[in-house]
Amino acid sequence: MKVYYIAIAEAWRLLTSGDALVMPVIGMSLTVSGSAVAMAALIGIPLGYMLGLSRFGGRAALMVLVNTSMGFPPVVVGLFVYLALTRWGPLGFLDMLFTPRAMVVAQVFLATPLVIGVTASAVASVARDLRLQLRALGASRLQEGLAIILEARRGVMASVIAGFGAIISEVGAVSIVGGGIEGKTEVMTTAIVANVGRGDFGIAMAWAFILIGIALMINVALTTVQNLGSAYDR
Amino acid sequence: MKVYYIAIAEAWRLLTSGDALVMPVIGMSLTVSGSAVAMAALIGIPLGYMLGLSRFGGRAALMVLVNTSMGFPPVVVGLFVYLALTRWGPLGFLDMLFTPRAMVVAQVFLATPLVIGVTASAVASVARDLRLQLRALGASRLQEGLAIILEARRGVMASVIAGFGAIISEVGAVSIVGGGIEGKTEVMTTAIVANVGRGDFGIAMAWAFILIGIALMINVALTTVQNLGSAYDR
Amino acid sequence: MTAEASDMLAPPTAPAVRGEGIKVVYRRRTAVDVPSIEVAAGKTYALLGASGAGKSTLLRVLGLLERPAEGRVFIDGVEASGKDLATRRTIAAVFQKPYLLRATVGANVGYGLKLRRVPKREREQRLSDALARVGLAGWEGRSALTLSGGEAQRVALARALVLRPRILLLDEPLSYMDPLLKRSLTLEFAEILKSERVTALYVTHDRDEAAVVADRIGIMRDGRLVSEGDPETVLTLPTDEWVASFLDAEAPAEGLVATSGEGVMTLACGDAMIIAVGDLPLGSRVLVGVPSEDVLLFEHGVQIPRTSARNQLDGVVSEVAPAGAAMRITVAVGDLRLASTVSRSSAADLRLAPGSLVTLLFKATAVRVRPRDTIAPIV
Amino acid sequence: MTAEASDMLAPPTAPAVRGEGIKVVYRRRTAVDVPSIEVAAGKTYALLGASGAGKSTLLRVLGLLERPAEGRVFIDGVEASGKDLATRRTIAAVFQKPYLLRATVGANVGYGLKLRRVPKREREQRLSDALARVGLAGWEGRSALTLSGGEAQRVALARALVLRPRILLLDEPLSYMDPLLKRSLTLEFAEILKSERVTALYVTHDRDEAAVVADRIGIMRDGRLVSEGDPETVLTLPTDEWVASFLDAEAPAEGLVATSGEGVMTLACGDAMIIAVGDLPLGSRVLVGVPSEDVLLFEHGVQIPRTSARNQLDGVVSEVAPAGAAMRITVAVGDLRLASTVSRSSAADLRLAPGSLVTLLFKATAVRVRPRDTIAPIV
Repeated sequence: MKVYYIAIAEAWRLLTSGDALVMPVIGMSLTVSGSAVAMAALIGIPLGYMLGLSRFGGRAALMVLVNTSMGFPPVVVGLFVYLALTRWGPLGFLDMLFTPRAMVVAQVFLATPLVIGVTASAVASVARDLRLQLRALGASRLQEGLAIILEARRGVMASVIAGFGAIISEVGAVSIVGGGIEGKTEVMTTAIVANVGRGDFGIAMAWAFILIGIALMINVALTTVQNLGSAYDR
Repeated sequence: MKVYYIAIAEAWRLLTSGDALVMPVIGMSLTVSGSAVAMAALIGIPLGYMLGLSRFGGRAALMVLVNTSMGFPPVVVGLFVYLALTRWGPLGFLDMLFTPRAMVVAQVFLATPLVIGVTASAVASVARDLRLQLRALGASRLQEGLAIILEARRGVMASVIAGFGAIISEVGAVSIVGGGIEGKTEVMTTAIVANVGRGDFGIAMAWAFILIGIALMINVALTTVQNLGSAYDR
Repeated sequence: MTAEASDMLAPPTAPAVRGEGIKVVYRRRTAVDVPSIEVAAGKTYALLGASGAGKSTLLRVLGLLERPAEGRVFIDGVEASGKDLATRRTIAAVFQKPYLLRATVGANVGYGLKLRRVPKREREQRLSDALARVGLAGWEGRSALTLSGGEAQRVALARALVLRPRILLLDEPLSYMDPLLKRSLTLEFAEILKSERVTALYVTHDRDEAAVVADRIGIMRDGRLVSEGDPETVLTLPTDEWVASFLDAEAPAEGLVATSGEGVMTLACGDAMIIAVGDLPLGSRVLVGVPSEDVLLFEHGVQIPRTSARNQLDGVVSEVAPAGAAMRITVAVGDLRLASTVSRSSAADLRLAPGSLVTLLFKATAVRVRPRDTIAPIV
Repeated sequence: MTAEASDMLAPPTAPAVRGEGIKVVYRRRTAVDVPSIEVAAGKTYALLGASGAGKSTLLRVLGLLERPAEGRVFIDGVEASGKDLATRRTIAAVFQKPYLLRATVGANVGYGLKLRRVPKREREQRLSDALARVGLAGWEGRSALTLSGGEAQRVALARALVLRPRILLLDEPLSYMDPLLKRSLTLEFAEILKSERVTALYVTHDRDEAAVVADRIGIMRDGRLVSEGDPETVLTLPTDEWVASFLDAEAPAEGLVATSGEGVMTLACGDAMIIAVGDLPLGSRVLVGVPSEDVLLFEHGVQIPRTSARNQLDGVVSEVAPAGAAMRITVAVGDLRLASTVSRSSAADLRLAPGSLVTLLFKATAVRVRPRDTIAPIV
């Protein structure tokens, strides 16, 4: 077990000293995944509402599409984004490959289906009886819609939190489109892989600490959101 | 979009010709993840039952632990397993690092919490009323337990399917402990990353096809299992 | 009182709610098929029926909350639809579940007023008035989470009343309650509906609840209205075997008007001749029933004192069954079946058992009559 | 019939189920606190009460399905616990939800026999017998998924009866049903319980259901038995205001035995003197009630024909309320309150309204009496 103690002690030293090698990578991770989840929320929440609320034709097909995208292997998403951004690809002119922006794009693709799916099911599960009660109280269409959004807010928050959790600990897509270039496109997950390869277990363990902390926080946040309860009782 | 067409055409050619470079990697992926999920089921299903059935003290704490493990970043799991298997690690004498067996070990750690968690909630959700009815029909303790297992089988199946889906498309842990050595420890996800780096998009796309197919099949299987319904009606 | 008197003198006005040719279809099954229904202004109309009979669906259609497959709804004589927010806002509803916000009682009751952008000062005044009317004066600041089931449903009623609706829909508002609470709330709701003079459509599957609240009752079965009229006639004179069984009343007998004059008729029901009040034409085919509470039983052959009861018939007990704390005795008089409710001790005193000979006594005024082949009774 | 006769001659045996000092505590709240309860062999005991009163919990404890915090349960005079599988297998239960397997009716009814490893041939024989007893002969091959609610619950009853239980627990078996279906199934279940001669513990919140099925009724409130006895006395003579309100019966009056002799007593209830049968000691404090079905109302001052009814009292109408299709008239005789059930037309004929003067007439045998401060009535 000695190998663990050594790595953990080294990690603690690096984190508490604010090491110049460790800290920027943490910042990059948070920036990339934070931007990605914000964009995923902007795109996914309205789409999720529409999908959850309305009963248009083809809605079932769209839900299957969203569910499948949620289960899509991240490396495959990485591959598709890479091909789009490569010099000969349709978006090659943007010259974004191997930049943090490319990682954001890949993570948006990963997080958006999650946000759409969870939001849609939260909205759809708002009881039909409740909508009837709202209408019977004289709510206009707009007022009814707003009340349902309010009622589904737990699910929406959960979708964004879950989306962030999924992308910050993901490694396949970001390593493909970011390339894991030291000091430029390294995030915590790619850096762990790279430093284990180099035998720098202390540094790898430092990032692992942060990732574990984030995983714990997300678990706590999801539990809290689930216990928030409905605005309506009984 | 031409870059996509070329890659897809090349992938199709490789798959239909049973290419000697592409096929063994698919076999390795299925073998590693299949063994891992089988072991995770052997360990996780009994533990999940115990957790879901009984009301012992500390049960709540254990559920939190399981839930947190489910959200654990795979690269972190990879790092811990690597340190255990490294020459100076507690299990270094097994000389397993950079072998398929090491990847199985890492994936068992990834899949087991999922199997435990989903099984436990499936067992716990078997209605208390139903257990009362079984007892009132004169079921012995053993008969009651077997009937509940039968009743929770949907959740158990779902847990195993979801576990397989999670580990076959994972790349972080397997690349750390397997090292992605060509012809030895390459699985589909690590091979996609490696071949994109080399510019071999056709080969990468071939594996992406298989992974997408597996993701679709898992989606269908989960939906089917959820619609199986309870053994008991009303 | 003066309002009541002037109301009685006023000429008949358009019904507050009228449905015409209402048809609702769910998955190819006709859920509601009601050619015509009217709810008089200021009155309470109870829709009574088993679950799945289409009562709630009809309520939603008449309350503009659901569009029917066919048919038209008129509110105060004017055709209306759910798209017309102003008309919809003259209608309020109370459902089975109160669906209260996790907020104060005041916020809940004021919610509909807020949707209507009623100024805060007026809102607070109306809110405290409404709470007083349901017996919860001063409860504004309480959390809705701490309420009991009965209190929550009274808050839901206040939330509807505060909107000063022309029309109030109540969809099984008391069906989740204990019998005890249900009975007291039924009386309370009936009193509030009466004093508010609101037009109410009240859906329930409980005969006794309907009897307490309603000025008029319609019985639904499989989407159709199968009986309609004032509570006493609807509840005591079922239109057919099914309605009789649903109401736990004796199935009505068929009869012919044998003599008729000076407001008194003789009805031939099989072998039995029954005297009733009314003046239907000679030879009319009628349905005849006598409420079991109005039928007295005597030992056969006993000297019966002189009485104003015009009907005295001999019969044979065919069934003795418990009905609440009392007993329900079914007696066959030839083909005619009449029931009498007696206490358990009376049943024991008279040694009533299937086969016993008994004499039945009831007044002509107790006999309910309606012409056959109409669902609406003569009132 | 012969079985019944011999049963009446047989000496009293140990009760089939007996509970002693039963206490159940949920989260520090006492859910059940019943010092003593007995269910006689072959009889049906109904536990009646509002939801949350502890009825179902007491049923589970007496049926060995739940261990109480304190107290002992005796089955046929022998102390028993849930660990004793053989004893547990002499008890069967029917719950609110039938919980049928997604399989044939036959597989469902045979399930308990399979658990007991009864050979297939015997299983099939008993299974078809049990189905016949609930009126579903020959339904073995049907899918349980296609059953209606009433059929499903009859299958659940057959599944319990097929085990030939010594003791049958029924926990609100009909509470999810429509009133119509509920009434017919109540009669059917009562008949089956009687013909099977099984010891039954029947939990319900419905007074009428209890009245139909029970040989004995216990009323529970907040975990305690507050009234117990034969159905007629329990239902017509509430032990206190709460029970009266729960049963929708008049609260009993308090009285003193003023004279007593030759099986007839005079009871002083405030100003009123009531004649009743019985021979309690002079000066005993008693609770007095008269079933509303037994009280006849007359216009005040009218010449009442000679009658065997010994009690004739003048009073003032204090309340007129609908009760089903009839009306319930509450009359104050001094401090004493009596109720009379009359039809709506009689109420109109007599022009009954609060304040009307009326004369009440009822027999001495109709008067229910029990000593104060005991929950069990004198039978």
